[in-house]
Amino acid sequence: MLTDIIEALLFASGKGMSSSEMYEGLKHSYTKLEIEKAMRELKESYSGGRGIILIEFNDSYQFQTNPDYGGIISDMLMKTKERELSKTLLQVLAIIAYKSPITKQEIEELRGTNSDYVIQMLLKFNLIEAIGRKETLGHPILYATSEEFLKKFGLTSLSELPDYEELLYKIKNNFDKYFQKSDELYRNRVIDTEDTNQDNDRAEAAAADIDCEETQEDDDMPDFLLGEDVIEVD
Amino acid sequence: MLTDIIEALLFASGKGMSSSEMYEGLKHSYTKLEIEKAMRELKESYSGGRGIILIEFNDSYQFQTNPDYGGIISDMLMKTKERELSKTLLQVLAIIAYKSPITKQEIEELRGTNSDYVIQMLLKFNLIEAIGRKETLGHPILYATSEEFLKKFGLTSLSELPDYEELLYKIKNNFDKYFQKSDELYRNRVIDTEDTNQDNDRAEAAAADIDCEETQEDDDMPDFLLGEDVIEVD
Amino acid sequence: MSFGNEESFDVNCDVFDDPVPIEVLLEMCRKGKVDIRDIFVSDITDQYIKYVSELEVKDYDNISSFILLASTLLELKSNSLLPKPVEVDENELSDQERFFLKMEEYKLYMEQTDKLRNREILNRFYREPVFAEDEYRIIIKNFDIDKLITAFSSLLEKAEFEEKQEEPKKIAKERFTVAERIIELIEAIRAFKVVNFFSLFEKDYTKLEIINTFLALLEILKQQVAAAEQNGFCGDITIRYTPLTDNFDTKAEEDLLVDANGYH
Repeated sequence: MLTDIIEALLFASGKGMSSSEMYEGLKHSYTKLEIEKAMRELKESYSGGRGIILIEFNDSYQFQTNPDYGGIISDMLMKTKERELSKTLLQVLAIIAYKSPITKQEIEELRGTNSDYVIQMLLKFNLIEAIGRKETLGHPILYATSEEFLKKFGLTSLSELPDYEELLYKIKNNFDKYFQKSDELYRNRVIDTEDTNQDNDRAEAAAADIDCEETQEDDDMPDFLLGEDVIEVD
Repeated sequence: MLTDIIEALLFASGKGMSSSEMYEGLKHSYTKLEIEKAMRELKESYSGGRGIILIEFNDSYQFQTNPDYGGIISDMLMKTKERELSKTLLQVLAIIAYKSPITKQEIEELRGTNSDYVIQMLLKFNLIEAIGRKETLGHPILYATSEEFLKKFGLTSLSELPDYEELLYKIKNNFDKYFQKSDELYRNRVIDTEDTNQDNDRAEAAAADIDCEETQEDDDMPDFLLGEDVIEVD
Repeated sequence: MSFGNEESFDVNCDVFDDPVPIEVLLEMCRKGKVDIRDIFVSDITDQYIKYVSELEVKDYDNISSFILLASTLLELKSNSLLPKPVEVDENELSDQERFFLKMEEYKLYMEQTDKLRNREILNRFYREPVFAEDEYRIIIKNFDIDKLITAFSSLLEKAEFEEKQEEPKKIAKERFTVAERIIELIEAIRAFKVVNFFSLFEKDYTKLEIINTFLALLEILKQQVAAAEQNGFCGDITIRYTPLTDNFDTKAEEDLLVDANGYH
């Protein structure tokens, strides 16, 4: 049965699997329509109060434990419980989620303070990722939220973010005005993905790049941020 | 619901979990009887043709993918690497192509080195297959190239191999002298196909047979490395 | 089991969790019920400057960003008290307008942060993928009949050469490389389950062969295909197959296939 096969695939995959991947692998035996129908059935049966649920994000599917039992599971299987994200991390995450793709410098301009540490932490937690470089002087890295972000906040896509349309409209029509340097609106940006290594660990690549970027930018930075080193995470 | 909690626990745990571990973690809220009942229910629902099944071993429970879908799962999820056939594999393949049907021991005598691994690889790649057993002491398996071999090399039959007649002539004249032990010409061999299981996965059967054969031959061999000392092909 | 994240969130993030200057300012507006655009007709600027002057100096970089905002506030406030210049470029925003927009935008993000907090899911668990990152299937490509023939011819030539040799000569060359020895050894260990080290040599063994075999044995132990124990000082070494940890296949395949590189 197709639902059984997909159930086995998703279970074995561990990671999220998109319906197009699924289709690609099964197209010799099943039609796209059949696959979609089976996915819906599977999602239906893995829902509600069950211990395993099937979550959907960015048109990908993945099995996950029901968060309702998260407490009891970590009590029994883990040494520690997961803690909430700190306020600062969540704040910057919100900025990136609504304004992405965005560079570190733009985040810093908005926050009025150095944001290396926060960006590194978010990269480390896999909640954001480097998705390319801005086509501007110095080619700074552009960040956006990751699939892990969607999963952590139970979103199937960014458009499910609270007040998404409304905020996007405001950002485009009001707030982008004060950003003299932002020559283009965020959503319509030309992204140069060529020299971002997508295959390697993005977080690490980006983290390493932060250093380089910083050296380049040193000249443009206010004095008090000059030569600012990356803050050590202990 | 207790079955939901256990479902979540087993899923998150990954490894097996015993009912006593389960009991230890849940005893504040549930009785042993209730837990055992829930386990039975869960086992019942994860059975049959489903993609995920709940297996029990040594009083431990574990989710695993249904082995029935093992093939499709590894095809779709396992990464692949492309390689060219190595010189070693090509040589053994050529020996088999030109001299088939041929036994492992004959290949080893020709090459002067243990060829178990190479033969297993060629079987695994489906380029050769066991076509029967030689009517001689120990009934060793006879190998020949497969349909897959012809397809991959773009041949319609073995006689399309370049200079087949000439090469064969050379082989007869050189190798049969060299091959003092070979009592018959290859092409005129009596093949006993009866006890080769053609229905099962040939590669696996043959691979398994290699082990048996080796054990059989052990008595005749002063050392398992016999045949090592002829020539090195390089 | 895998956590939602490879990194658990159990890291002390609170160290850098002090509010940034703009957040302090927005909080003052909220508490004083002052609209952002009325900020310069209120006493928020004074409040903020007082706050900054009383800040405990923990971190100079942090302090400087507070001071920067304070000076911006003072400058904008003093400008707002002066009569406005008559001519302003239509397309250029005034510094004050730019400041308001930024404050308003930040305020919006702060509100969204609270909404995101409500959606945050803790303690999600996923399964590890069945196939590890370093596992792979090998697909053979580029089947070339010429290579097949060349490989075979080289074998033929070698055999003819052997044929011509009247007396078999002692071959000084090592009879096997470490890589070959590893594969042979693994085959032997898998077949016999227990193998003695001394039995791995024939009567005419050379020093190099012992070294190669020993190196091969070390590699096998490292790969956890087998376990070894020595029977007393200078005694034979018993090599025991450990099937549970044997994951040599893919690596050995790779080794065997790698020798394609020398062949063109």
